[in-house]
Amino acid sequence: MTVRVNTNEPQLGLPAALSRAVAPEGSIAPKIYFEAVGEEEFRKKPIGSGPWKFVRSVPGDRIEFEAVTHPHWRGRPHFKNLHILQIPEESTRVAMVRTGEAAIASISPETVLSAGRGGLEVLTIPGTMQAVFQFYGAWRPSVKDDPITRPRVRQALSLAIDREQIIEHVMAGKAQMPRPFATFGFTDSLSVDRWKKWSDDAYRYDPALAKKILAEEGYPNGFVLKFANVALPGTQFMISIGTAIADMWTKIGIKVNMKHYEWGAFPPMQMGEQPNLTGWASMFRTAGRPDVPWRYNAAFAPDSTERLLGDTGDCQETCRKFLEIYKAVINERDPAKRTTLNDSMVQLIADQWIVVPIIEGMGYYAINKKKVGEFAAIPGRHELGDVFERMPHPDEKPWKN
Amino acid sequence: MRSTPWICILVIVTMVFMAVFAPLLTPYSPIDQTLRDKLLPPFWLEGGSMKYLLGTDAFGRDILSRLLYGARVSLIVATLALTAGGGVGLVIGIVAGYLGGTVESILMRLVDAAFTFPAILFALLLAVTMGQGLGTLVIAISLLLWASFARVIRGEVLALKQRDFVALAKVRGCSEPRIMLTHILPNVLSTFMVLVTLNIGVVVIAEASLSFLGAGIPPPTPSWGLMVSEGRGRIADAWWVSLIPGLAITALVLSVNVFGDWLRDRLDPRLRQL
Amino acid sequence: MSSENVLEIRDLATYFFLRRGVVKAVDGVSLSLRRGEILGLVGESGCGKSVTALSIMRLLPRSTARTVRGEVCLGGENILARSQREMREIRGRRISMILQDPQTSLNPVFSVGEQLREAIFKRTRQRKAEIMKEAVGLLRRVEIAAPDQRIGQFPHQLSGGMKQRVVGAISISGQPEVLIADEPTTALDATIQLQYLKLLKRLQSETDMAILFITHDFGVVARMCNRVAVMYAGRIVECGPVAQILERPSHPYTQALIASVPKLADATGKLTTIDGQPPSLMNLPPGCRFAPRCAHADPRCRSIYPSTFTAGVDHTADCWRLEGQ
Amino acid sequence: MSGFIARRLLQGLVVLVLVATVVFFLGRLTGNPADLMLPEDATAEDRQRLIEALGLDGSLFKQFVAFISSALKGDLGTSLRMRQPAIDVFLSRLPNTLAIIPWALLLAMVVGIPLGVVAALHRGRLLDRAAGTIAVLGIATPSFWLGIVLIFLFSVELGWLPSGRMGGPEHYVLPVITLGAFLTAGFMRLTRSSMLEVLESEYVKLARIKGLSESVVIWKHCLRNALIPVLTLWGVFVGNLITGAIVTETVFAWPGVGRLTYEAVIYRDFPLLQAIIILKAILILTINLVVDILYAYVDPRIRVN
Repeated sequence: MTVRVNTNEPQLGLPAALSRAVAPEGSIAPKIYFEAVGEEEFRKKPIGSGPWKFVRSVPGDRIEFEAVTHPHWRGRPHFKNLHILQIPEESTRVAMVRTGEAAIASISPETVLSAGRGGLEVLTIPGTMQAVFQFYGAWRPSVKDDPITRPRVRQALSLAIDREQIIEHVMAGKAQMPRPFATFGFTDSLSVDRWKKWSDDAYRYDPALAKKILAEEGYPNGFVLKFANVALPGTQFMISIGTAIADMWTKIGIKVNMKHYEWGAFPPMQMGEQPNLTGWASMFRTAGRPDVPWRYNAAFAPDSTERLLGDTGDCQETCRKFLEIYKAVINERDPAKRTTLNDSMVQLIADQWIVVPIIEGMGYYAINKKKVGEFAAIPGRHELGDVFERMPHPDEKPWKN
Repeated sequence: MRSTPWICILVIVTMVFMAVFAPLLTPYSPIDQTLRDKLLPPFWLEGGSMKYLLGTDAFGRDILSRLLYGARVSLIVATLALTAGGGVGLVIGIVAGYLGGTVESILMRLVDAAFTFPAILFALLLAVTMGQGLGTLVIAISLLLWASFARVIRGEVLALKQRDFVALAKVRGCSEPRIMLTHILPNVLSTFMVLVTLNIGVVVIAEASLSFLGAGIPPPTPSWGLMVSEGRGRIADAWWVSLIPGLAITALVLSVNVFGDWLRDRLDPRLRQL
Repeated sequence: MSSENVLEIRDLATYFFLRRGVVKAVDGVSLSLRRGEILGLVGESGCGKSVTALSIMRLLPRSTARTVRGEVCLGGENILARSQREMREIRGRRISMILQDPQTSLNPVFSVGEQLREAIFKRTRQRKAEIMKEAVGLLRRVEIAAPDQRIGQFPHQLSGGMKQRVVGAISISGQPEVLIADEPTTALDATIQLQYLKLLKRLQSETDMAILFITHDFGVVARMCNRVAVMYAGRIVECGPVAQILERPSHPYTQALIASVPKLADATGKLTTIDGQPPSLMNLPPGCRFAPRCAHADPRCRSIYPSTFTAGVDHTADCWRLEGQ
Repeated sequence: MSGFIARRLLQGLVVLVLVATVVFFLGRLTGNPADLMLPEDATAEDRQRLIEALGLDGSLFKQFVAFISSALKGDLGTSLRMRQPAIDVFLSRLPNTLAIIPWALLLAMVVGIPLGVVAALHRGRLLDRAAGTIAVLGIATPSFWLGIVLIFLFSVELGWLPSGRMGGPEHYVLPVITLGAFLTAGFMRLTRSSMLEVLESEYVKLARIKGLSESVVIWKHCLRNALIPVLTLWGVFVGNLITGAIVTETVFAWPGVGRLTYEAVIYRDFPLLQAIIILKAILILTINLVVDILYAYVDPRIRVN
């Protein structure tokens, strides 16, 4: 069966959206059922198009699924029942996998080590996210004299970061050197390899150069940097990354004034004039997704939430240039030309050092080998659904892609 | 009667000393990271070295240094919270218990209110809205303490009021404040002592729990509670990260309690008779 | 005539062992309490009266206090040799006690009835109804009005005098041969005191139990007792019939004590007091313990403790001045 | 007695209003509560709509009145995350919390109080020291740490008990110990200290004079009195117990209100958090009322007159 989607203008984001890279848009729901029972009821008893059927949800404890009985294009699950347990405390989560109370649990890189030592298999899914630091409202007049408004200073901050160290020690080796903002090995219509080369050089560790740049920019003794450390849900390790880079910045003579935020406290600060973020460096994250413009639009468009280049009231040169390229790219149908446009868009932003990737993160799962066999996951797709439908029984052969 | 608990006094003195002179004693800065040296065990375990006597944490920070500075933070929090919370509780307890009447019922309703407004929640709310920090923490913990102090002290005072010597003082025409000060206060001090000792534990633990819930002293500033909380996931592979500060907490609370009991025996007038 | 003695105390000594040292609260007390008499035990506070009483009851805090020597013979058998279990059988039934402070000697959380019931049940193992009947009876005997209501009430609802009556009722509920009354009236106001003393005397005559009446007030002694023993710094210094001792006390301390009692007779009401302090029970003087405060004390008094001399019929005193009289 | 309860109930209401006020103003303290009540992806339109819906454009007093009146109607807002009335979410989780709290209390009573009595009787001797040490360990161990260590030992290493989640009796053991540890220690210490006072009292002497057996003297005459200060403090502990459940339920993935609180905080579900605080206030007030009645039962000086 085929679903045909008609749009009255080019919809660049559509393929990505339908790939569930962006959660809600991607799920195909049964029109008749939805209209029959209404949203309220649908939320209680959802019906989707995936290989798992919703059975019931026990609030605060678990959600139960059942494998579909008919052959599914994504492959029929090997297990009849799937119970997703909600275990907030990670040590408990790992303990439950070790005792066999659970077969597989999502974990953070901090736990990768102890999970391994605890005799658990660790499954990693590459390219699921990018941890970045970015600068809100650097374009606002209110901060025009601030060091962080100078691209080269921001570049210096990047050069001060020893990414290998972070990958090795904070991420337990389970992470990669990042590519430019929001780009991955699997990104569509982009000169992927060119950017790999570019970023390997651009994101190198060179504290000496960093110091030199600071001196040239007039901050030989560094400056005070306000830094908002925050972790988006499910990526608690971002706090550790933030702590680590803050320490690295201190080592090139910058006085880092770090403030921690619960994720909940953060989004409200992005609203309005962003008074609490303007002039700050802050941790942020982008999820692994195959297309560039959609995410760039969310970060840089004057009417977006983050508005990193300017807002509708005040859209300066870079901001305008971005809009130009963006408009062009979403209206461009020729793949080759679109690639060129995407590349220039990435270039524009990369040179600004306004959003600086730190590492390319992965999804991590601790697995009890007695309960679940070996399998590989789709790169960039670490949502539970994508992982679980591929789980074989311990005795079965590994899942083939 | 038990003998003077020198060991406990020693422990307490040592910790205070650690707290005061942390900058002079620590081999490293408590927040400087050496990621290469992360999770090194204490020197007596294999893999450990004299470089980091008590080993290092996940960021390669020297646990000994963090422990010393942690003593500082934890003791500051404890002192501030107990002085603020305990003091207020003591006064309110005595006044309410002794004066009785409307004063009492008003004060005691406040106390009830304080109980029914779980201080931990308050701390979480503050941490989320105002941002976490020493101030928030102390305020929250004091709010947790004063009420319980007030309530227990009041209970004691109510009992004391029946005693003849109070009546006697009244007869002798002592002013109410004077009676509270010279007759009631000395007699509730032993209870106050027990409460303080019991609550030093409460404070340190509350601080730890709040760290666990992400509303304690913001990292990287080391506090014992935060250290235990940060290392909790590594009991299996790097137990020292959380066990060492954990032991520090236990040692402190244990000492202060034993010391407090001893003090109680000393202070309790009835026990001094014989 | 020791067969007459219901309670005989021989050379009783009870010390408190504290960090600061040994307190010889009672140090060689000998007394005999005869059937049906009221024997007064007088002395300044802190001279060891109460400790003597508690040593007899064996209710001193075991952690600090120990009775180091002597005998307490109740009907000829030394109860100091008895086990605590056996002691429990003796307490309340054969020997009982009224405590000083009625305010604190009743348990605040139990009703009067309950506290009586326990005592009676311990002895009779009767059914509740009968026990309650007996309890009401006891309250009536101690002259408490409307006992049926009182029985259900709690200590804090009773006046001091009434509390003390209840305590009395509890103490005599076991019909003991010996009742120790430790300053039972000091906490009560004058008018109540008198009633209470009368009550005690009446109970005593009804049951012909012997009462060891502890007080610091010679006036009360005069009103209550047949015989009196004067205690000073842990020892009995003089003992004899009340009339005789009041008339011609032979121990200087007794004399001083009597002199200090306000006589209703003399209108001037001039009070003589004893100068000086009683000795510390932790380091007692080698000789007579009163010597330091005694007008007649000589070197011997200060060095050797006087032996007991007869001062008259059934009247003895520990003072060298009686030697060879 | 009934008057006593009535008075307590009235006071309870006063307290509730106080708590509600505090919550209300805390919400305002952080700027426009609309920002706290909107999901991350909310648009300016959503914001305006909510502001109008909640009457947040009106005066503070108007807002407060609106807040209270709707609260009285049982409407405590809607959870952002679960998109259901906060009160329903709370009530659906409450039974699970009420399923462990009594056990923790029971543990504290049957272990803490007797231990305290025994310690007092052996005052200064080995048993006292031992009990005291256990008590302090109970106080000196952060409950989340205790919980995780217990899981590590009894689930992972020994495999005797499940690591978490609600379930059969075996699921209760570790959470109840974790939650009750502090309370047990507190009861023990307090029983001990008040027991020491009572043991010296005159009425205990009188009880002995009656010739009552030691067990009656101690477990009847002493304990009943020693319990009074314990009970005053019990009221105190209940509050801590409710908040203690936040940590315990989080560690053991127990689907109760404690964990709900944690989630409300982590996901910044302000309407839910606000409701939770008020509802927990009610819960604690109710429990304290029960304690007060118990208190009155133990101490006639309060019961009668």
